[in-house]
Amino acid sequence: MDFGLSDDQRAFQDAFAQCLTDFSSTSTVRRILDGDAAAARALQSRLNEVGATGIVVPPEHGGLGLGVLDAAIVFEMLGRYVAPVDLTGSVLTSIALSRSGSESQKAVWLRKLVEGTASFGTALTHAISDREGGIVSSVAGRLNGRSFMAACPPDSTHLLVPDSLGALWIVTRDSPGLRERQLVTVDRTRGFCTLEMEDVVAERLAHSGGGELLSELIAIARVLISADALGASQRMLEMAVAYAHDRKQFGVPIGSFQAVKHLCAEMAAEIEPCHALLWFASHSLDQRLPDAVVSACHAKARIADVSQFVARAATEVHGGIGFTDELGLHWWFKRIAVDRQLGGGPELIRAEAAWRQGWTDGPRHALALSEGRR
Amino acid sequence: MDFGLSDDQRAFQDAFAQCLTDFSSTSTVRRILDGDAAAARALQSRLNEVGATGIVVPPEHGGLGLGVLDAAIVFEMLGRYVAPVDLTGSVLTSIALSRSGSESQKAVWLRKLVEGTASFGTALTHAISDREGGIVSSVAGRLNGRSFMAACPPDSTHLLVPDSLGALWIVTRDSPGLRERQLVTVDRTRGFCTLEMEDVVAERLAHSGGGELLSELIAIARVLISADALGASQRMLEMAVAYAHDRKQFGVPIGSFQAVKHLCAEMAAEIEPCHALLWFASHSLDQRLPDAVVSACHAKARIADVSQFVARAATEVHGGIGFTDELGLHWWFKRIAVDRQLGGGPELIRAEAAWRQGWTDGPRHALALSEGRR
Amino acid sequence: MDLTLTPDELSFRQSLREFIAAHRHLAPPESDTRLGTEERRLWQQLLLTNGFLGRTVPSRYGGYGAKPNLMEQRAISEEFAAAGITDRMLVANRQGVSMLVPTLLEYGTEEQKQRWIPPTLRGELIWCQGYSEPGAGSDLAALSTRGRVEEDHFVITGQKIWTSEAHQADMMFCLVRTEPEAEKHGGISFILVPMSAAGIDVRPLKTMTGRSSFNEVFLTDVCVPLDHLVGARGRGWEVANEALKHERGALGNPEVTQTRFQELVELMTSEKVNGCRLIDNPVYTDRLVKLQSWLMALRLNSARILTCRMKGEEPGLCQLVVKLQGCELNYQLSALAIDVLGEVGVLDGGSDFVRAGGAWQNNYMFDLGLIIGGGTAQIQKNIIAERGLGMPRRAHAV
Amino acid sequence: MDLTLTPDELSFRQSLREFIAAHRHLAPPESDTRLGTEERRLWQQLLLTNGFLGRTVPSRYGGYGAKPNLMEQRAISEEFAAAGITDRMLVANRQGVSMLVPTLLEYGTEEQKQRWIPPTLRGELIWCQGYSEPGAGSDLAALSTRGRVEEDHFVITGQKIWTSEAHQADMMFCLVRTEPEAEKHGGISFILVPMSAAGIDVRPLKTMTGRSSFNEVFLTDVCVPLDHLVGARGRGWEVANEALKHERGALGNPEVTQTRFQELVELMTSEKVNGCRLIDNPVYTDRLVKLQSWLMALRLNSARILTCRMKGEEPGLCQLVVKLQGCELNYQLSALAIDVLGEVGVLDGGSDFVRAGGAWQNNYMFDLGLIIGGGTAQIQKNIIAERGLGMPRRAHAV
Repeated sequence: MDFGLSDDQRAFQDAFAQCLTDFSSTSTVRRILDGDAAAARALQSRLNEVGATGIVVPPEHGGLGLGVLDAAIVFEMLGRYVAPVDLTGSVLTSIALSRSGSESQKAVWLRKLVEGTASFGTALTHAISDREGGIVSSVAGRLNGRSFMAACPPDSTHLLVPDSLGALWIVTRDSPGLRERQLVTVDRTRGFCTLEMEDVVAERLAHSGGGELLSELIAIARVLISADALGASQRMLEMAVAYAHDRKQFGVPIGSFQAVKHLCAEMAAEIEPCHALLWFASHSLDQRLPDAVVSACHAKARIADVSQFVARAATEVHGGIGFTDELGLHWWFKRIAVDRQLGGGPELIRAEAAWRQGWTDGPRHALALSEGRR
Repeated sequence: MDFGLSDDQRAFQDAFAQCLTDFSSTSTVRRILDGDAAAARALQSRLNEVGATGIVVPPEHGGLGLGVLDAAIVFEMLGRYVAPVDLTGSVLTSIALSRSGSESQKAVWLRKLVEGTASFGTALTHAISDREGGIVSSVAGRLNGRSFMAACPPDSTHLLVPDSLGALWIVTRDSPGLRERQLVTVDRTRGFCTLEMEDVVAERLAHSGGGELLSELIAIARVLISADALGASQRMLEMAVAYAHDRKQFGVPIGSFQAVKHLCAEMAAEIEPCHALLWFASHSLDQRLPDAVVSACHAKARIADVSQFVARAATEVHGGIGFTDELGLHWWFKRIAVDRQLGGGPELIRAEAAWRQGWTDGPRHALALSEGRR
Repeated sequence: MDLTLTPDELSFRQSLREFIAAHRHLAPPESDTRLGTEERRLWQQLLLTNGFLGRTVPSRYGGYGAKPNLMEQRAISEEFAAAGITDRMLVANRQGVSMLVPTLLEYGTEEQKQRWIPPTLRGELIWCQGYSEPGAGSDLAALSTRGRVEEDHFVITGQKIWTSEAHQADMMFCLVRTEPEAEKHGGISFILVPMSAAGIDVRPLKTMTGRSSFNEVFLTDVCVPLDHLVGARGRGWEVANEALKHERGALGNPEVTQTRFQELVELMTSEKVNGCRLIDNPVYTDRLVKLQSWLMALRLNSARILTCRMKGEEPGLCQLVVKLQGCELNYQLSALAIDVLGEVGVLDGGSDFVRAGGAWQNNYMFDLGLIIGGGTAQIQKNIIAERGLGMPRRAHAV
Repeated sequence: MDLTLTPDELSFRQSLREFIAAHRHLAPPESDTRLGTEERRLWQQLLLTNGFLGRTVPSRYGGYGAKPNLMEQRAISEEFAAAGITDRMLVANRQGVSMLVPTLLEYGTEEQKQRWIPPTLRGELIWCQGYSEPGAGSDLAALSTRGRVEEDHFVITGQKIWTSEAHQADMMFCLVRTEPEAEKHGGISFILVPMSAAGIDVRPLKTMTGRSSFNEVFLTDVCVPLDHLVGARGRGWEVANEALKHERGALGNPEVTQTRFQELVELMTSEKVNGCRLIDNPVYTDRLVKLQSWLMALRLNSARILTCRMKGEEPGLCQLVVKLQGCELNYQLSALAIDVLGEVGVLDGGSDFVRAGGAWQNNYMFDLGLIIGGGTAQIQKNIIAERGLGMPRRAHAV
């Protein structure tokens, strides 16, 4: 048994962190949010270079051939640096293609994905709940309906969209009949939109359909979002500890006040076991273990609560300066706030976990997709 | 407007506290729990003398003629001193008789109650939930069924028991067909039992029946239990603060450590507004205000949570000594633990409050008694 | 316990409601953040004339001159709140009217009262508060803005932060270290600084909410006449605490929370997800009722405080806990609203699909700011423990 | 990440299961609190012979002499736990085997090892721990039990508290201040005291659970030979910390919690109130799943720690948080069980209708005792902040 990250994974994590230190430092993030397109492009192309968009693409298609756990490492780093990118679509599309694409679909799309000539957003919210009337149906290769809160990186060219029977479709963003309504969330580092589809021509992944793969994709999305939130939490704790060293009140560092110390200790105590939980859930999805989808629910629900606590506590340790725009601490706070709701808030996810374990008769807020209990 | 206790009520509270200081000190409580019957009798007869058993009995029947608010003051003091008595039955029976007894029933029973020649327990749990199959039905003046967790002070002679249609019955404790099974709770200061009834002859309060009065009685019981828990919490806080002054570690009183100070401050902050909440809920029941039953739900649910927090925090402040039997702090801890569940735990009560406000379609754990929404 | 209102109180409420019904349209809209407009001044003067602000300020200082009556005060605050007229809409210069005026009444000279109070009440003078500094937050007395005396004026240099409305203010009441030799608390003076003076630079301070409701104020050799000193030199700490007393009362006011709570109930009973109203999710509803019980306790606690005050009794602990509990409750209320809205809950003002213009998110962050600022939760706990419970003042190792 | 077991590990598990299946009936019942019985000794010696305790203790000291193998260690602890054989049933003299033996191996002389370890492993010597005193809890180093040297022995006087199993123990390993002139931590020695010595008085200490699992031990001029000193004089603090390290690992073990969690699920899926299973109340179920997620995190955290240990890496923070998180989770698990049982949940052991013999209530209180004792939650937080996060050691005013 070897529970934890391998030496390779740690090295990969460090290298990726270095890349973000260089291309997504706090000052760069601010520049990108202020509209510096060159900085955004530099970050994106650096990510392409290190293979981040093709991380789970099999090597025969030019990708790194890694797994969900490695993708989670990447997302943890993205959250840590509040990097203004969203790789959810590219990771999910890679996995969806690998598992349910035809050979020719794999050959075409995975290559494009790795090269960066196609980049993906994804619309999953309607498959989790009918928030804002979200539902998507397909007839004869055309999609109709709405998906609220799709992950739409501004520069993405395509979207992965499931329909109400669990089939997966590739939609080109400039297709006729597709209307995007930009959403503005508190988190300005990632782009979201609502899709309205009217007879949109789309390409179906050849072997997709049915709830199982879709459930796995949702679970993977949840794990990646959790990783993002955990990375953000870890960084917020570190910033709080550092600030508590530097900031003095009443003539001493505030970190020597028991109340501040204990708050930091509580953050650490909550965060630390979440790493193991996240690794295991990711690993389970890689190995397609029987409880993988439930494990993802646990990771998402737990990390959503832990990160919410950390976001608040770390801001409290910073006092007034934490509340300013200038320090930028709020980017992490808001990223965590959005991660909490993406893929389902913790209450809905816990109800789903109870149902998936056979304890209850389906959540009252049932999955929009009918799905047999395992 | 005059929100709060009157000077009379404060004087009454002080006098009652003095009586408990004399007859229910910590050492007396220990003696009574160890089986000292004389001390128990002394406390009981002192309570009769000051009119505690007849507190809400109208003056024309020899009682003090006070209200639910005054009874709550008494219960707060009982909780404060973990007094080994339970006046729930006598207060509820007095009110039930006053509101639904015939003139002759009032004349007979209220007098006995005040004199102490009849003393009452009460069985309400089956009217709140069917825990352990609790349900009581009446046919031709005879009761059948079971009530779990009735308040049965050991020396009580009678019990007030509602049936499934909301009629209220007086049952003599040594009636044929009535079987009591003693329950042992963690709180040894009060006696509880389960009643099994098989064709038990009982006396119906002439004008009782229907859900409304029963709902009010349950609400009054909840307010009294909350008062008990609040009194116990207040005392636990005071003990924690006093201990934090006296106990030294690392050469200084532990009360000068920020962690201990803040814990005490949090207890005080949670407790303090509960007084006003309790007073208002009691007053509403006295005045039979439209929202009185909902207000009682709020008082019960809030104080159950606050007192649970205080019980734990105050024990923590005491460290190891709080965990010993010798100090007796655990009597308060356990009294609070039992008060939390009596009359319904906070989750059930909040569901009831949501239903009573017309927000939801009845709690999933519905009241055993069908009752129209106001 | 007597919750009935006297005939006088009832008729006062009645007249108040009639006034509001007749004049509500004159109130500036909530969204209008400009303070110095003619419209606002007229509205404020209307309130002043009718005794709904400056009610107990003596008429010789431009007030309404009524006898203090807490029930009337409460009626005013409740009725305006119920009509959706927030504090910010009620008074253009909140800090002047609610903090400076009472402070001047207590500590000002006769001349200062006559000079500053009337125009403040009339909305002609907008005030801001210059207390906090980058190096003096929780430890406010560590402030380092200095004022030396030269001839007949102070010369002030330093930096203030968290100065709300400084960009619109005419004057700032300000804490300045004028006696550098004195011990920490004893060297501070309370000085009224004209914002138009040379050497003042106001820079907006953007917060996490994305708005700039606060400023930094830089003072460089700002000259202020000596007669702008309120109270004695070196006694500013005492004067400032008087002003803060009036501010603290306003934070964590449960009537504001009650309005928000009603909005949340409205939201949860009207919105549906997956065919169920939000309130039909028992987990959400349990949280909702939990907050309702807590809110009810805090509202009733206010009634208790009011009664204490009317009887001239010191409310003690039940007053000391208001801010800590009230701000936390507000925060949790916003958090619940966001959770029930799920993905919709993280939308920001101006977005498609956003509810209440993004107010829940804005409150969620702003309430956290209030937990941090205006006397942090930690300071509040120290106050409760030390003043309320008599625990030791100093903290120790471990 | 590799969660598979090697063939060796699988076969070790298999043989372990076979052993347990064949011999489980020899284990003393959970309810039997007597330690010194013949039955217990034979059971313990059976375990010893088969290498399920004292596994890595060299055979010259009576151990099994196996190479350290954490996977085997974990398999043993998991398989016995899964078979319902608790730590208390496994070993009569837990404190001797799990705390004293490793301490002697590290700090004892060769003679001490040979003298004390073999009978301890065989269950012939029962040990208790004499650390805490009424005036020395969190601040253990403030202990005041004194030992002066007279000829060839120590003469010890003082009082110990929280001494579990003292009434059945043969020996106590004890912290005694032998160097009154030295600074606080430097004056303490680690001494082995025979409980049969003259001057020892053991009084049971009843706790809130109603049981007396602890004692007070009074020592009055108790004579102990000088060769009962472990480590150097005045170095007892260091020796004791070695022993505590072994204790701390045991508190907050998530495998025990897992067993309790399963029992709670069983309870909630089988019991009904008002026609609904307890688990059909979504508010309870939300709490249940919340605890499940947390428990899962802690169990996986243990696997992470195990991997660190196997690789010879220092686990750091993930080890430091175990006790704080584990004890809190246990407490909340019991609290939920009590809440779902409602009125039934407050019944005590022995009552009609009680579930699980009152174990939920007993755990609820005992777990609180563990949060308070064995290094309070506050001390745990200090350790996490200082050792784990590198925050300043001293605390300051406010």
